[in-house]
Amino acid sequence: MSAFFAIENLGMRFGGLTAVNDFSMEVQEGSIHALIGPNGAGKSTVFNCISRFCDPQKGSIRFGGRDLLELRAHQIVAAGIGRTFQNLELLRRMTVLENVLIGQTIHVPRYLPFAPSPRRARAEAAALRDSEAILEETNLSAYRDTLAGELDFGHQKLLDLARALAGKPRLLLLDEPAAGLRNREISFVDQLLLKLAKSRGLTIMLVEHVMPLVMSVADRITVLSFGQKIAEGSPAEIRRHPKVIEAYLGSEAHA
Amino acid sequence: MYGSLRASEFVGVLAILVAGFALPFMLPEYFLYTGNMLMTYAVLAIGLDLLIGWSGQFAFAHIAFFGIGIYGTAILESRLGVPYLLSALASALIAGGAGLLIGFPAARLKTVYLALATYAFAECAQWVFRTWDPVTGGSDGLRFNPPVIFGYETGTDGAAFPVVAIILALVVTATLYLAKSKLGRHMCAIRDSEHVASASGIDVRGIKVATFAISAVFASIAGSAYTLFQSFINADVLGASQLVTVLTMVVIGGSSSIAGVLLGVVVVGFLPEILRAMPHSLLVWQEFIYGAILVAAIVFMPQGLWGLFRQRIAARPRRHDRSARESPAVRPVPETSP
Amino acid sequence: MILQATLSGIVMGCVYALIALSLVIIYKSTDVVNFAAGEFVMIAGYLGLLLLDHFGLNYPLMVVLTVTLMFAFGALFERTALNKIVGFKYAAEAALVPMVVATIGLSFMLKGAVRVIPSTEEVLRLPPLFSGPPVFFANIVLQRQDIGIVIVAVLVMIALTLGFNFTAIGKALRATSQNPRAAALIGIPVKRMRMMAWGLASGLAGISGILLSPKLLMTPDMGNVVMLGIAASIVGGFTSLVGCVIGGIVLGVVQNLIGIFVSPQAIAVTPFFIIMLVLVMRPNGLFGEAMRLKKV
Amino acid sequence: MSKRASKRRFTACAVTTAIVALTATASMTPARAEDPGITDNEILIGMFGPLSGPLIAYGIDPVQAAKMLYEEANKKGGIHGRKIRLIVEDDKCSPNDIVSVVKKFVTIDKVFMLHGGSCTAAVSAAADYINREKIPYAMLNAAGDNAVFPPTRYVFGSFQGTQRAYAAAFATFGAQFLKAKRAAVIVHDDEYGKANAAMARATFEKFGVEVVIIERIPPNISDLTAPMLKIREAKPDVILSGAYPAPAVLIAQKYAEFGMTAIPLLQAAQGIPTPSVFAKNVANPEALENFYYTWAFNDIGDAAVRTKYIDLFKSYNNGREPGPFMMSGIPSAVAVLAALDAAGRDLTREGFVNAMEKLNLKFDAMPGPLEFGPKRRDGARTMVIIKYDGKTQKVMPGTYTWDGKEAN
Repeated sequence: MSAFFAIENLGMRFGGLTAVNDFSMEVQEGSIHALIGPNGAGKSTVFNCISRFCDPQKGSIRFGGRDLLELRAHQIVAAGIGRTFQNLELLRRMTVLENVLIGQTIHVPRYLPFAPSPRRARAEAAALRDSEAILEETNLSAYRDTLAGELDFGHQKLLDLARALAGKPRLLLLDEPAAGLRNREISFVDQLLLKLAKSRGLTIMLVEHVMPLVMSVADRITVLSFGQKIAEGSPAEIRRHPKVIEAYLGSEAHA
Repeated sequence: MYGSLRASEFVGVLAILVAGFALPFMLPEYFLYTGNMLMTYAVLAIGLDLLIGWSGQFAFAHIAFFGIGIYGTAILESRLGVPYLLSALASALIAGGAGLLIGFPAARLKTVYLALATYAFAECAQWVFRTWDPVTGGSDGLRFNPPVIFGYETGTDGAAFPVVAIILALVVTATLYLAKSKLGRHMCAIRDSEHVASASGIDVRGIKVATFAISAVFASIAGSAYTLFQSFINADVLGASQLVTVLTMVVIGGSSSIAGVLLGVVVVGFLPEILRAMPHSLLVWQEFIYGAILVAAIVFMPQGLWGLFRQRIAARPRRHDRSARESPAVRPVPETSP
Repeated sequence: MILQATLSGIVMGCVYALIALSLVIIYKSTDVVNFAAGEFVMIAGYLGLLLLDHFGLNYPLMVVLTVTLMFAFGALFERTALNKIVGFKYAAEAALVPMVVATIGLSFMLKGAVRVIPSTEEVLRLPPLFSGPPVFFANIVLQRQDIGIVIVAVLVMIALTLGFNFTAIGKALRATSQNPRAAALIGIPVKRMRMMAWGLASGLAGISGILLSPKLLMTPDMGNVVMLGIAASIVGGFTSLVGCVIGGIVLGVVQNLIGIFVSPQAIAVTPFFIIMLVLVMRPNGLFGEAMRLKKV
Repeated sequence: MSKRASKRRFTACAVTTAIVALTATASMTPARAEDPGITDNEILIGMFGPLSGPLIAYGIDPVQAAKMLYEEANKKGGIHGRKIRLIVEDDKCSPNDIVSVVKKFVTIDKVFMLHGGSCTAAVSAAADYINREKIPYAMLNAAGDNAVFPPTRYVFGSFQGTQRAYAAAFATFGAQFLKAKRAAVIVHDDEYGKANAAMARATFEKFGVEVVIIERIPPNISDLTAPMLKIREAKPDVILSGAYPAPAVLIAQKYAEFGMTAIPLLQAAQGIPTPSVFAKNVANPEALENFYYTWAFNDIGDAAVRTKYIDLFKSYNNGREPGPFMMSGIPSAVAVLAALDAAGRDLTREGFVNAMEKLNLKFDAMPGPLEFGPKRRDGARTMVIIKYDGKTQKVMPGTYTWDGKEAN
């Protein structure tokens, strides 16, 4: 039996710089799997390889019975993988509702763009309904017609998540969902992740620097350093792992 | 947003049509000619805005497709006797095909590289128009007959005016529908963030290529409209300066909005007519003034004239904004560097 | 004949390279393509002629003054117009269109301002910096000015390459472009750096203007030569100073060979064809650094 | 983009359109007089030329020169008791602008006739409209080959010669006076160059001269090495150039640099606006050892003519020295005045056109007559050839007149 999601021997170089070297990991269905490591460890590169923003030189990424490396970036969400962005990539000049509508892209049937038609009306009505439901769920309904760029930071993070959820993924990649948030907000994200994983049956892969969040929500943790996996295990195991303490916690936990 | 056109949006299109049929009875030919030119520019600018303002692709090849529209329609109609509408359609298809062809390599390029590659294409196209004597008449230019559409002859500005107005109205309507469609939103998404777009399942390259093709078709339609009231084409009018004029219209009016673009067309289009009427001692400053207006507009009106206008409307509080402020789900935090 | 054409091509190539260098300095440090670079060259030429003929300065003094004035002018334009565009009004990436349009606007202003002066109706020519009888190698002729242009182009290229790579200011300039926010955080005065870059590029345009005006002749429209500079830098990769010079030379030689073997009619379109070809085949040019992957 | 705002945009747009329409309507009177622009004491003429933009040098002074001749006529009491009133506008030499200006003159200002235009492509763009509306039109100083061949009733042009006339004069001079056997032609790849090259070839061939090479160069060329090398390879014994000012200098420089100075170089007039400036730009006396150019006026050979027009110009322009192309504004105005006079007091557009058609005018400024006919719309066909060595200009003996036979 193959794993729900598996990365095998992934290798990615930019010019002379090796970002990820011979990296393998597996994610169990329904789990929250965190990927941690110091800055520049290659976490974002792994995410970008999964989203197909970059082409790894070797390895494979298997999900749902096929190799994601055979797909192009826009086919990834249809394969069942959604993602959020670390640096708040939003459609800043579009409204909150439009952002979520974009997230729904693959679930809206095709129609001719230049003309009114019953098919168009049906497709649009359904998309609108679904998007509004997602806004309701993420507490963003009040901002429906606000431009995303005009939202405050916290709401922008939330919108990023709402947009990713709109694609109805089975695996959700979260790139530093707590970055820039305050403690109280982090606990909100904390709750939200657990709720989502449960209610939607989501598998979540998480890159995060905020250790308390990682330790409280993750079922399993993989540690990357200089593009290589140095440890993997449950939060408790990782906390005790000597290499991790040396490479990561050692430098940052005390800072 | 999704939905069909609202009544108020129809009013705009209707106004164009009413003006198109009424004005020829009221205005002298000079105004009609200027009007025809402006409407042609409007179609051209709306098409360019699809690329620049909507899908965020800074591409300059537009004027080449305009040329394809003019030469295509003129040659098919005048020399080969193909009916006007068919010639226009064929030119639009040729331009669309060329747009696809350009679109594929262009979709790989970004920012200035895209701008330069497409600009180079436009220059190459102009060179072809100017040197391909047997087809385009080369540097002597090409004379063509006024088209006849179902027995209606369009030779004069007055006769052409309603037809050009219909063309503009159709293009505006199509663009309004496009704005509300899935494709239209996808273009905007690509403009705002290609990463979000492709992570949301939008085929970024596909949409870019499609935008190129649609924009090329619009430009070709503008070219076909041009043949309705002009009877002579020379490659000189397909050069960089015309391109800059159209770009200026889009930027000064306000990109990614049809009304902004139309406003820009009217303002920038009338500017030379106004400058021309200046006292002759000031006339030599024309080019300088034009440039100064351009720089000043960019510096002081980053959203264009339309943006300026909208800001004044937006200064009044909007209902949903107020309700939003009362129920924050997450408290605002200052942005910190990760 | 081919040898003569090639040598002339190399000289013209260095002319293009000088303009390309000015473009690349600005692009490297502020991410803007200065479409008015050609007009800067034109202005410098006229300025030089004005100082020489009207104010009766001697040649070396004229060169110094022209370059200084051009430096000030470039810095001023950056300060008054571009800085406002880069500022808070536009998002970082959306600034490209307005910036390009602003430089196009500037090119109109400069052209227009020069045209106002009645004597510019005529084609004018600045006396060459290096004068004297031409130099003969067998049956190949070269003007002294031409040899001067090649030497200056190569010297400028070497000086700039060293400057960008080994001096504090050069490094700061590069950092400013690659990540303005980070540069600001580590204490680089980003605004002043942008001004510096524009000043430097304009000063270089000043040198180019003095060298090129005798060769290209001065009209208010001579700024159109900027497209050749752009083509040269595209071939060179737009970020590489050495690439620029090689790109210019390739372009100059190809133009002349096309003039001989195809048709002089095709000379004008050659640079554009080359731009298209290079960008389609190798989007980073022949010597460009790989495009930076934006962090997401 | 907020779509909610977009409907508001459209309402606003509609309102604006309506307002523009209404204001415009209010100011218009569609009634059309039989022949507009003439009253008992006035003739209204719409005049245009490039008063701004790259081609300003071809427009400003010629327009001033024509203006001053009309003023002079007015001072003498006008034409049959009518004073001439001018409206002058800028056409930038752009085809779109010229059509716009012409339509403005005809439908808003309601002029009697049009006088203007300095660029061939631009006047060609307006020719259809002019003929359709039956407005008499005299070009200012455009060579206008494409607008006068084939001739149309209402368009009169080429008052200082067509490219055909230049080329014919040169080729005749080359064959007869210089006894050339092998000719090289270098022209631009535009409509000017095309007409020039075709006529040069036809005329040379008529005299049994072999045209060994025709090089067509872009007007914005910056390196003349390739075409000049090719010309040198072809071993001509006369070189005919139809280049514009900047390329003309570059051609002369390369010509000297490549040691071709033994071969006579013939340059058409458009390339040397002011001979002294040209010589200064070339900066190589050797290049002008064997140098000739065409000229359509008498002012070089005849000092009296020169002073007459220059002094007149200065008196109208606060003592300003005229620019290079001033003389080219003279003949068209002289012709228009003569035709207005000939058409008599009962002036109509048709009457004026008939008078223009019958014109055969000899006057001091030109070596040959300005002449039109039922099948002829190009005015000047006679040229003189000037030899210029960088210091003095010498008019070569004889005049050279194109016989009007078309090149094929």
